[in-house]
Amino acid sequence: MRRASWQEYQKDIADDKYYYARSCIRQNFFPGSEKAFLDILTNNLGIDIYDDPLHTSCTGIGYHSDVVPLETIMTVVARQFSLMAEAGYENFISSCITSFGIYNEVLATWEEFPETEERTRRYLKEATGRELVKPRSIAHTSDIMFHHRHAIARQAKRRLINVHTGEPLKVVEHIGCHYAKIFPKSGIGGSEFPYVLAGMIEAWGGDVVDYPERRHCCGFGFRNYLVQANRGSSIANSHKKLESMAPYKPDFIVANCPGCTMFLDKWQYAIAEMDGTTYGADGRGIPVLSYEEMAGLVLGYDPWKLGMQFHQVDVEPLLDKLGVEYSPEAKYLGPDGKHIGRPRDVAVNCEEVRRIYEIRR
Amino acid sequence: MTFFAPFTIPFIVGTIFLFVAVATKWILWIARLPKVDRRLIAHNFFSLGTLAAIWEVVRESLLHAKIFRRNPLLGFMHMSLAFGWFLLIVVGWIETIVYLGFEMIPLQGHVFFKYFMPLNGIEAHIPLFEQLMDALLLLVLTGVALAWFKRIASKAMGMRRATKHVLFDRIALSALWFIFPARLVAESLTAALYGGNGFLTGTLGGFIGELLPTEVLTTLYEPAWWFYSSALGLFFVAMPFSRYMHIFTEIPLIFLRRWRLRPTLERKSYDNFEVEACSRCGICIDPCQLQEDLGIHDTQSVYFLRDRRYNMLSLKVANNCLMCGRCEAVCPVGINLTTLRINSRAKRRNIPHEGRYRYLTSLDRSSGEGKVGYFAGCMSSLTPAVQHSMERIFEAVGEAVWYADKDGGVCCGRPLMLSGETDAARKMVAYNTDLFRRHEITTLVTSCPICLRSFRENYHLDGIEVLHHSQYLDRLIAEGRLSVKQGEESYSYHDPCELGRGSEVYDEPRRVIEAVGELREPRHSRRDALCCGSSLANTVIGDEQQLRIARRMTRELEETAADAIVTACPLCHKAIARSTHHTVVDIAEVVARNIAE
Amino acid sequence: MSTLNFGYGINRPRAIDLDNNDLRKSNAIIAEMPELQACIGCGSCTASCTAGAITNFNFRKLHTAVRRGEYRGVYEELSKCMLCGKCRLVCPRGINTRGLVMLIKRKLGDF
Amino acid sequence: MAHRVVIVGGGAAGMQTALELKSRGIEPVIVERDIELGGKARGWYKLFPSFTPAGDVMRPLAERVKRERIRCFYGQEVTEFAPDGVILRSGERIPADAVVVATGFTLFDAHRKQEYGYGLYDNVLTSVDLERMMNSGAVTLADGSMPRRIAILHCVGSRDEKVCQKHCSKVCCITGVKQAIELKQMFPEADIFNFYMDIRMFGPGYEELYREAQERHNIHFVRGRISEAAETINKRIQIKAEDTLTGRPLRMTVDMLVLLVGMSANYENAELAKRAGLELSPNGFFRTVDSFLGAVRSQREGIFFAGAATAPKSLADTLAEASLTASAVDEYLKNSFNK
Repeated sequence: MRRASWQEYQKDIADDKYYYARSCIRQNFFPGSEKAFLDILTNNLGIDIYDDPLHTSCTGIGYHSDVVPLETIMTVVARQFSLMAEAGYENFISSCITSFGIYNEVLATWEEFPETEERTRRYLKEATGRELVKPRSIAHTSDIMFHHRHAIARQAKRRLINVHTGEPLKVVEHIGCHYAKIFPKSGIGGSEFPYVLAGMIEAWGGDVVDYPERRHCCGFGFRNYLVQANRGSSIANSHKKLESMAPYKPDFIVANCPGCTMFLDKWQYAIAEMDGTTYGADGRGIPVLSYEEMAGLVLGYDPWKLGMQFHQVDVEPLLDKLGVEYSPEAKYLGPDGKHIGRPRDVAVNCEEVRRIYEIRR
Repeated sequence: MTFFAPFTIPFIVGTIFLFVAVATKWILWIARLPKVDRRLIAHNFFSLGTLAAIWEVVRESLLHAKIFRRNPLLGFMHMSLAFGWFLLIVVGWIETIVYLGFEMIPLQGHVFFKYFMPLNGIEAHIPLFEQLMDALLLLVLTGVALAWFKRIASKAMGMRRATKHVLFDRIALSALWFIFPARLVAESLTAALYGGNGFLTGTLGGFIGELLPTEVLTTLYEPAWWFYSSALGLFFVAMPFSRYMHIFTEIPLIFLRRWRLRPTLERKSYDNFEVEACSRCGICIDPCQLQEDLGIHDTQSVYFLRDRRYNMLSLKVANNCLMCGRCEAVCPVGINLTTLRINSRAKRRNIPHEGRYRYLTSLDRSSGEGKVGYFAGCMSSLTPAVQHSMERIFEAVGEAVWYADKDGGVCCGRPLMLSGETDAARKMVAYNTDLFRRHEITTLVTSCPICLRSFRENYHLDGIEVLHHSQYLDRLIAEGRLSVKQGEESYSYHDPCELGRGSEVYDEPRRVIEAVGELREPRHSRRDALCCGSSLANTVIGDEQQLRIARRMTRELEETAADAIVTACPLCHKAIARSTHHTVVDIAEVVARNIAE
Repeated sequence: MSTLNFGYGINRPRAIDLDNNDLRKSNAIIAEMPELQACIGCGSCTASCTAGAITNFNFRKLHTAVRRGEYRGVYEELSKCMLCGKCRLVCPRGINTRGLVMLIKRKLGDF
Repeated sequence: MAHRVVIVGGGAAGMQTALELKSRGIEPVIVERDIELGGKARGWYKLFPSFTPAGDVMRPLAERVKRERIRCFYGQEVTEFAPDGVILRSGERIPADAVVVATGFTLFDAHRKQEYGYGLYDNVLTSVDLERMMNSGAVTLADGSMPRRIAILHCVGSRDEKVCQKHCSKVCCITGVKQAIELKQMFPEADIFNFYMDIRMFGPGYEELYREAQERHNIHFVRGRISEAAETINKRIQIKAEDTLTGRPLRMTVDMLVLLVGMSANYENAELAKRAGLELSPNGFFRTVDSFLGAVRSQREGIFFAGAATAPKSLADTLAEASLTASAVDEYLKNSFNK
């Protein structure tokens, strides 16, 4: 990549012993990704990561929607940290970009306004009897994946290359705003062009698409989406990004923020309904992956085990390009092997997808 | 008796054509008059106005008294052509009656009587008529010669620029120039062959008779009459489409005007009479400052009327006019040039969005209470000294005043009107009228001559006396309500167009100035005063052009070497102030400074 | 097309899009009166404006929008102008503002 | 024997000072870091506001320096200066009776404003690149084609605290106007947009040129700073700004983006000032005694300044100031040595 500026913005990432904080959206909309993350770290990389059943939501969505007050969220965050300490860890990693922003923001606030830290310490003590212990390092899970990208590449079963043409896949990477736009130093590569996903893509053989609206927000914006009257603005943001990336004919989008992953995926359906516009080759939509899914595919995980059937835009065309062997019928089978039913065909991908299946048979 | 010869055919055809064409125009124009106008005609038909109109026709259409007064040589030219020709026809008519008694003679019999005399064996010549007719012919020929001369050297005729004409004008003009010389030749040849003792045709005939053999004379005889008849016929055919239509338009116009018909802000059929009454004499060109100062030569009233008549009026020509009224002041036909100009601009109808003027409802920024209302005008907020001075004066005389727009008001509407946005202007008019009525004022004083003219001409403010502040000040001083000190200072006064020519207010400001100091007049003043160039009526000329007009006008004011330049219009004030280093003040300031304690 | 009622649509971007705006009218206006380009945005016109004192009429903003190819609503908004000419008296760049109002209305008008 | 004055820097300021000193019977010595004289103005195409070719100003200066046999050291960097002489990087010391610092400025490195994509996108260039292109006679896009739409961005590296350049570089506004006119003359069909924060037309004839650019050349001036630039698939530049005069964001795609790079203080100023016992202004330029009678004097007797070493200056200002410097040096030498 011509952009070399990312090297100016580096941060220390611990090599091992992580305390894992989950993401509300990720575990609800594509729980396979979190499972895959834990599996990759534990099984493929042999890293110690602790998934604590005691931890809770960071309440960030409520906070950004003016529902949860600052004191509350600080105390919740303080509790997560103390849980980490109790579990014997000091490297806190968060699966959610919103949470990641929250943890950084709370820590910075404590730093700038020590009285808030004191107050939080008191609240935590009064409410839970726990002591606040601040983590040694904070990282987003994509940072961890980035940190180990070369190790993953060494174990890769396939690269991000179109098996039919031999060309690298064109990948649009989308970074959640709260990853580095709040604190440029909190992200790898700074706030303008974070390198965290681009680094993985390049390490695994793909090509990063540098398109004009690359830095633009997906439009989630909490109140922008949560209040129906504002949703027109929310979808307009994704629309703008999709319009901007479309000429580059990307093979897929990868995002590190659970909200963005969901919105860039699902808005494609809404745009198709509202506007009649469909993106991607033959209007089949541009598949949107989480970086865990991308890593999982590279490492040869089964796409349905990764939970890729949860996507709005069907991923089969991408799987075909990657040369992934998969069973089309298995897509709609539950863990018990029983058919869970298939969703209604929708504007964004119904006709074409059925055609692809027929071709493959 | 025979009164037909083949050569008369062009004349007869031309005459019939002319008659039909003119009649058609008249009938169409009258028929299309709006009901109000037709009612006015019916109402005023039997009135003194009609008699006055007849007298005016004689004075203006035949004698051209107005042009005479302005430029005797030019007046003589027009008079000799119009009145001379008229007398030729009338006297010619009497001549045939004298020769032949009251007998039914066709038209060509009268016109070509000299030709038909020998044909019908009339040999006796009555010297009185011979001489009279020759004298009249000479009169007309003098006019033609002057017209030729004017084409070649307009300056010598007291006109810096002569009108540029259209094709029909050129045809008609050429034909006209040849009619009378042709008649002279034809009648002289007749005299040479058949005798005649007029001092002109007889002498010339005798001379030709001696010079040329009879065979040549007989060969030339018929062609000469053919040529004369053809020139007449051609002129008559071209006439309704040329500027000479003014001859047959001015007469009904004079009557209609006496019956109180006027052009309005909307175009109407009456405008045809005004537009086609223009003879394109070009007198309006010289006073135009756009021509004099900016070298713009296509927009003057004569060209504007011409373009409008032939439906080739461009928006630029219509808009490029200061509407200073200098041309209107000199127009010999008295055409309402300003109003016609305005209604030419108003050809676009503009259907306003229903909510457009909603902001006007319940808007009232006025303050104070009193029977006298003061409307400073939009521009006056850029010359606050005027407002302050008026307030001081009001205070000094103890006048209870209602201030209509001290805190910003709604425009009087005239600027919109001048730009042809009549519909929008009416909204402003309605708003302000309602405002004045609501506050029950009986006198309305304004510091802006534009507003003044608007209130007088476009508002219906019955029961409210509308005054310019100079008039109001004059009255205060005359009535002894305001005593002022007579000072040593001298003032050179600039007549604002809308106040002077527009509203006929010339004397009041002068009296006011003379009450406080010495009045000095610039070279052009009163009806002849120059425009400052910033006129709202013109949306075409640029800033630099405005400045050029203002500079020349201001120079004349400076040349009076007065201590200060005084004007009575905020717009003129601004224009003068940017063109000079002299002190420029409004008349209200002059008074306010000289209030006797 | 959509049979679903989402209760919202894709918002039109607020941004002036100079790539897609039709600049032909704006170019024609500038070609006729190039002095419009000389505006330095001082706001004197709007500050002195008679109509601006009683409505939110803003000539400076309007003609700037027109120059960027944003014509929506301009004609109607411009009709608030009373053509009083104060703006022309105060313009430091000597722009024939009244002429411009007329010109823009003519080019964008619904006459 | 004539007094010797070492002039650090052989740009316009250095040369003019040297010539003036020479004419006053003083022996000037120029130490130039580059291998030839001329400084930043070398390679410049035309000068504002008169479109005078830069060579017409710079060439005669260099020729006169040569003709007057003024001693010049080329390719030599001064690492330390004091009133009694300078020390070169080679260690060599040139003794002097006074020193004139005419070290000029450093062009702002446009890479530092990463959001404008200089060095990343082929058709983003700086005003300096453009001058060089014009000098070489061919201004084209990277693919050799002609631009149809050009944006010129003012204040790149000026008045921008985000890159620690709080000062105004003074000459960029008029340069932007000049280059816009030159581009318009080269590409009459092209639309040119100048994005500015303020337009500062301080010099004689500048305002007139600005107006000419607007009215005669139909150059669009948009008050608003470009926030970011991105390359489109066909190598054009998509830019975003606020059109502050309409209060709305604005986006457009241009073929070429010209960045009007500002004048930064030389990086070495800090070290040089420390060694010489001088102070710097907050913007990193050398601090003078004051802006009036002491405008070319340093806080130390015997060290003088000329040109843009003390603040951004136009070439005209620089040349005028150099004469002033020479006269101040002359006065100093007379007072200090001839008592």
